[in-house]
Amino acid sequence: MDAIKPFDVVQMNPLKELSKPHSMGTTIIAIKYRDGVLVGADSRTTTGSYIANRVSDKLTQVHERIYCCRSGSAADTQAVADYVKYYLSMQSVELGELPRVKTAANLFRTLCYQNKNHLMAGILCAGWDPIEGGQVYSIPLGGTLVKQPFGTSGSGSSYIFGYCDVHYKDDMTLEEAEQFVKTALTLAMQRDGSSGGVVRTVNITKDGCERKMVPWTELPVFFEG
Amino acid sequence: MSNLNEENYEEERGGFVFDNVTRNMFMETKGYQAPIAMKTGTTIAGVIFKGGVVLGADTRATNGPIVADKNCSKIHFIAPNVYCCGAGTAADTENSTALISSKLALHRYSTGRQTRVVTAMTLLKRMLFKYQGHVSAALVLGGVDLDGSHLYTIYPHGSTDKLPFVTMGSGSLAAMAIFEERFKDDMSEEEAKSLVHAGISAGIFNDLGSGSNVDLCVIRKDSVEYLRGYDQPNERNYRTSYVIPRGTTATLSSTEEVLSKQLIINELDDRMEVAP
Amino acid sequence: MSMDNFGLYKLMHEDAPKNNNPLLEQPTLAKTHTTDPIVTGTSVLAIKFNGGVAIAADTLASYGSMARFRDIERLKSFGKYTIVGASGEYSDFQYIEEQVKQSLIDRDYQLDDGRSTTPREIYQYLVRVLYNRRNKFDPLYNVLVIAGYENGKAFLGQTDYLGTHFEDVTLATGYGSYIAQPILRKFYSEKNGNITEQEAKDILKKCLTVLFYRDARAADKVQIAVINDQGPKIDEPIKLETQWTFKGF
Amino acid sequence: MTTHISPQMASSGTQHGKFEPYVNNGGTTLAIPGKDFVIAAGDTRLSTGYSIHTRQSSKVFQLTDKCVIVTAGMQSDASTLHKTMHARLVHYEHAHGKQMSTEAIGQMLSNMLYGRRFFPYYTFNLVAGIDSKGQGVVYGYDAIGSYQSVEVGAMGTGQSLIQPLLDNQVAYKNHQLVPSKELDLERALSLVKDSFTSAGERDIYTGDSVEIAIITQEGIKYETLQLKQD
Amino acid sequence: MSILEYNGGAVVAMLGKNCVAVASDLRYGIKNTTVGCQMRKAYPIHQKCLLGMAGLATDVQTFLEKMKFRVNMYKLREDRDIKPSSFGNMVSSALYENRFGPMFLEPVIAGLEGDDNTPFISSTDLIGAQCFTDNFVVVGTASEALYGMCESLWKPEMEPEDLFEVISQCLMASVDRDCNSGWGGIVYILTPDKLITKELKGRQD
Amino acid sequence: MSLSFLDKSYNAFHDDQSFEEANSNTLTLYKEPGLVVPPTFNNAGFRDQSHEIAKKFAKGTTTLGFVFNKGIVIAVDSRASMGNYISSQNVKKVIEINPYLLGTMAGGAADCQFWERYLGMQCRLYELRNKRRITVSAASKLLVNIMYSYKGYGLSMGTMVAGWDHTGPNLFMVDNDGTRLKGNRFSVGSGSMFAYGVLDSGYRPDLTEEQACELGRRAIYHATHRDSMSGGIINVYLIREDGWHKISSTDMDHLHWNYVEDKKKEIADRNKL
Repeated sequence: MDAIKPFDVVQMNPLKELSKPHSMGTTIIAIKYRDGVLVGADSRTTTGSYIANRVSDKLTQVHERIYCCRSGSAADTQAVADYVKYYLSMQSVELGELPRVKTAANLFRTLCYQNKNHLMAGILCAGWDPIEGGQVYSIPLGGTLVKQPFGTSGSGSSYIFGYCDVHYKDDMTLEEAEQFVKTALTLAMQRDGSSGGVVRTVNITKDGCERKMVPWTELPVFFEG
Repeated sequence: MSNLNEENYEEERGGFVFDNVTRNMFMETKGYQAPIAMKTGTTIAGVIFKGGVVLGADTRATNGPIVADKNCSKIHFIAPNVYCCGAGTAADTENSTALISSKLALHRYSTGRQTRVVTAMTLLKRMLFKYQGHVSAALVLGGVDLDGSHLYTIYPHGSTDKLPFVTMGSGSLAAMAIFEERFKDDMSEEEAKSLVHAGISAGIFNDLGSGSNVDLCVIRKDSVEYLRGYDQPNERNYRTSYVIPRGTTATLSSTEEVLSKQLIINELDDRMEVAP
Repeated sequence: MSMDNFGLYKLMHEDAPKNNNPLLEQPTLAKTHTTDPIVTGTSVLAIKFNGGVAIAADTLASYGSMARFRDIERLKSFGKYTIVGASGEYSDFQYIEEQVKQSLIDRDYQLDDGRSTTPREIYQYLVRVLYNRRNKFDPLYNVLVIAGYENGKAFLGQTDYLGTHFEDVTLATGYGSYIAQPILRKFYSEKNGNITEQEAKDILKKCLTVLFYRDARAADKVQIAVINDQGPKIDEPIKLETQWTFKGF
Repeated sequence: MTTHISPQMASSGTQHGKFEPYVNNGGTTLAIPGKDFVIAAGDTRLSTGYSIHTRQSSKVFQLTDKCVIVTAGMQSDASTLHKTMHARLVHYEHAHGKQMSTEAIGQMLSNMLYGRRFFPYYTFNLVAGIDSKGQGVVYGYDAIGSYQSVEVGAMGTGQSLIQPLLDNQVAYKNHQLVPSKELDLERALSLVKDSFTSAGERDIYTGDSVEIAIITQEGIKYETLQLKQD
Repeated sequence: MSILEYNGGAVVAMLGKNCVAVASDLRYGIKNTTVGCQMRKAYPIHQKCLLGMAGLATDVQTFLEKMKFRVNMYKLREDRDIKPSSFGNMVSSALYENRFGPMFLEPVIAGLEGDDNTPFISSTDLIGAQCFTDNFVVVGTASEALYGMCESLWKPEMEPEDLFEVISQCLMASVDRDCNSGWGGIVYILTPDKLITKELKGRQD
Repeated sequence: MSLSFLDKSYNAFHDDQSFEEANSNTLTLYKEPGLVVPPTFNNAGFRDQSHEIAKKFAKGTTTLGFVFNKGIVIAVDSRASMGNYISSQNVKKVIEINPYLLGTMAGGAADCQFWERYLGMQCRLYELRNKRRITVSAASKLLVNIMYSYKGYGLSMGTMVAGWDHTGPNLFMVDNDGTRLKGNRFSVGSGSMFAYGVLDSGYRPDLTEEQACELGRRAIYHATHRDSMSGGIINVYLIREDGWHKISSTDMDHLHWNYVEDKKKEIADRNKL
């Protein structure tokens, strides 16, 4: 996420970097599968190239069956997620029903678009609602809103678009989706210095949400040269 | 005109004043650098143990390469069960913690309940986010409430992390190295104290922005122990005693003003009463 | 290449007039010497023990933030008594290695006195090389750690791309100087310098683990090397064991 | 979300070609001449920014049997300067069959520093020795070779902390009642130690230990005093 | 050039045995030109409290008036003089109000508080971060020199006469190594029963 | 010191200016001393980079010289400063080139010291070659030629070359831009404006030697009082036909209190009348 200054690699002055905004050079992914959606993220938060948090949680619940995956500035995305969470809970109280994923995604889009000069936020909004079932929305920098069968974002995502394009298929089973997400994230984490740590996933279906964590040590192994 | 109602005076309004901003920017364009404010270079840290939280800090404040304060206190009171270590610009850490502390006191008055750590965290992060990093306070917030022990870091831009062991400030890498090497789940209080002590010491001895003494603060379920000057490993070890005889300094004039003997009424304590 | 940031062009051509200042300040097109590091390695760590020196580094060379080459050697033996570890630009390290090795071969061939270049000689030589390149505004972007054992004496020294050089009992470059050095210094003083080879290797491994946790350019595949009276011995790369399951994580 | 794959993009934050050849490695040096002795001292901390490279890097370099140089500033320049001086002094000794006098060393250093007028050695030097009359003498230099003999000299990051104290306690400036102006070795030594402990209290770059060279007609003795490690 | 060096000036405050002292130089300059040499930089706030300030003269004067106003308001409201430590807090928060457009000055506060006249000193930076010590505080263009001097010469439990000598020597030695302060000095010594003011004979260059 | 294998491949990999410098331990006499110019030297760019260091070169001064009927008076202060820190209060700012020639120092101390020392050497060589003393005009021309050849390199020097030769008293001002001016009254340095005020108001060609020296001293005194970068000891030199003489070396502070006393006396006397 943050551009590294190669000069600092040699000069190695992390103290200068520590005062920079705290950002997540991230890999996040969300995929719609047969029974709902599966979201996943790595867990590395960096300031410069110092890892400020190696087990951060970039999957934030904004309503019972809606999650967002955050990438970009940690402060900005946390604040935006807080706002959306607040609006969604107000809305669901007023309407007495589960909010739609599209509503959540629209809230993200509105906030990101209207404050695009101040925010550094790339968000995937995914979840399940009774009307449309599982859905994945991508809101990249700038505030475009696109509905996708699967979405990936963050600095590590560019390493895995190819993998995803090859291996994605419609209507996967949970096992297939889990395998897909885990493999994609692992590939990104192995190549992107700004992504790493553990893989966190949340499986969202009509029955609820289930969190999983796969530590670095248990990730699949690929070519390492 | 004789109205002394304070509302009429700008001094009493509170909040930031931006009167000098334009002038200062103008002066900067004329080549006069704005001076630097006092920083706490700082190593601050916190660890969760079985029955609570241990916070720790060094005690050096610097102004550029000069030590401005050898024994400043960087662990600030937030609530009786919540304390907060501050790194960054000294004035910012002191004032933002004091502000949130007083807000929480009012909150306690109105609810009659113990402050929750997450409330303190949320107030701090919202305030810092609002100022977009210009209020330069990097905080380690720790406390025990009805949900158990909590430990947060809050960055100047308003992002937060919740972790079992955290460090901040220029010495944070040194302290984190020690924590990563030695942290265990469910430590005893003594183990936690010794771990934080080792982490802060690593900052003091390896980071030039940190120095002097180790302060600790242990927060348990129903008690707090603030250990100011827990370890003082940097006492001065050599001193020459200079004698300057009276009359050494040449003076041009000398006047003495005898102070009037005032009837001193036993003064009240100046501190404002705050909730326990 | 890029614009002549330092107004080099005129000075590089001897016929250019040297005393007309306005011309000197005109930007002109010419090759600049300075390039930024591209393929970089992160920390190198080292510690002295009883009868030798242990030195360690991971096997990653990054390309910006990308983990480009994940199986390269950043520790090299230079002659009979020395191991050199490098952080920073990898191509510069390869150049240094080539030059020094050539010189070593030449020297041993020419003198044929059965004596090999000592670690301190190599250290001083590298210091001069890096300092002289700095003087040309064309630095070798490396921080080098030189570990050696010769004639019953352990040697451990470091030099950077400005020529700053020093010897110590524990050394760490890059992020290691912030993260590993506190651990190493504490360990060394607690042990009073009385460290076995195994202890030295273990503490280096621990430091590399912490670096992997906290340095976004570090990897968990590492090499540990030891130099003692048996000469240099660089182990095969190993995987670090890591811990990701504390309660609060 | 932007990603940086090419190093060109990754380096977009860096100005190309901005290589900074100088660094201040911190530390304080001090020299006091007496009637028949001279003391030169330097702390042993070597640092850049907020990190300590090593706690045992010497700033004192012996030039002849009765002359040392202490250097603050950038370590690699200092070391190069010391080595070059050493080479010249050895050359001189071989050519002339005697060691160079302290006065001549003083002038030689000035010329060497000025020789790099347009790419200066980032060093702040004090040459301390016994002169040809047998008296202690200290020469203070700026980075490009301006020099003069000084009553007391301090250089480096702690200079402005120490120098006024020496003005006050060696030169007795602003004293109406001046005690004996004669400075004996014992008092000079205690002043040096106190100066460094004082500077170590307030200057973050001064610390670890101070190396003191005491030069008399008989030769050079070294002493060390521990300072704070923080 | 830093704005704090525009007018120049140095102030130091020290603790003694039941007494405090504040000393300042007398120069008023504009950049490198000395315009006046009678500018005292320490001001009695009331009988038991002194405020010293170094920095940009326009801000020093403005801020002094503001503080006088607030102290007067305090006295009107409370019918007593403000304690030096409370005054320190008042100064600190007044400076922090200007966090994003600071007053370019650094104050020191010295005084005696309570029935037993406990000596108190503190200083703040330009945005009001307070620093409390039990020995000395320094501000101004000669602050590095003052730190060095005070670290060496200050000792605990000094009588007013000795405190005077020490603070004077510290000030004079320091300003003699600083271009932008000096031209004589002034020392205030506050004891429980009197305020002694002495003007120092200092170098005029 | 160097390794033997170093010589073998003494190529681009390790040639060093500092080693070359070590090998040539004498300066070539008929040429200017060789100064090392960094590979990237450029006045603007390089000065930006090393401005931290440049700040530390000693600077700040008041010097003056004037010609009157009986000779030339040179008066200078003695302060050296680095930024706002006073690095010395007793710098010798008059350089005694030979018994008939004086140079003053303003600007970069090292530049003045080095080149005026070098000028002394050249003047002596001139004497040896030509069996007569160099004229002030020629000496100053030698100096200005060097300054002009280094123009744009960032040397900092404002100097007066004063002396007595067969044409009588001569005073020249030379600076780092390559300016060379002949004149009767000069003042150079940060405090020169103050010195000029006193000098111009008190100057007459028919001053006695004593009056002339006092005028010079007084002018420098007022400059040291007002200019924060000048101060310390005031040195006064007088150049007559028989060469220069050092007249006085007075601490500015003593002068000040003496002048204050004088003024008090003067007022008291006037009040008596």
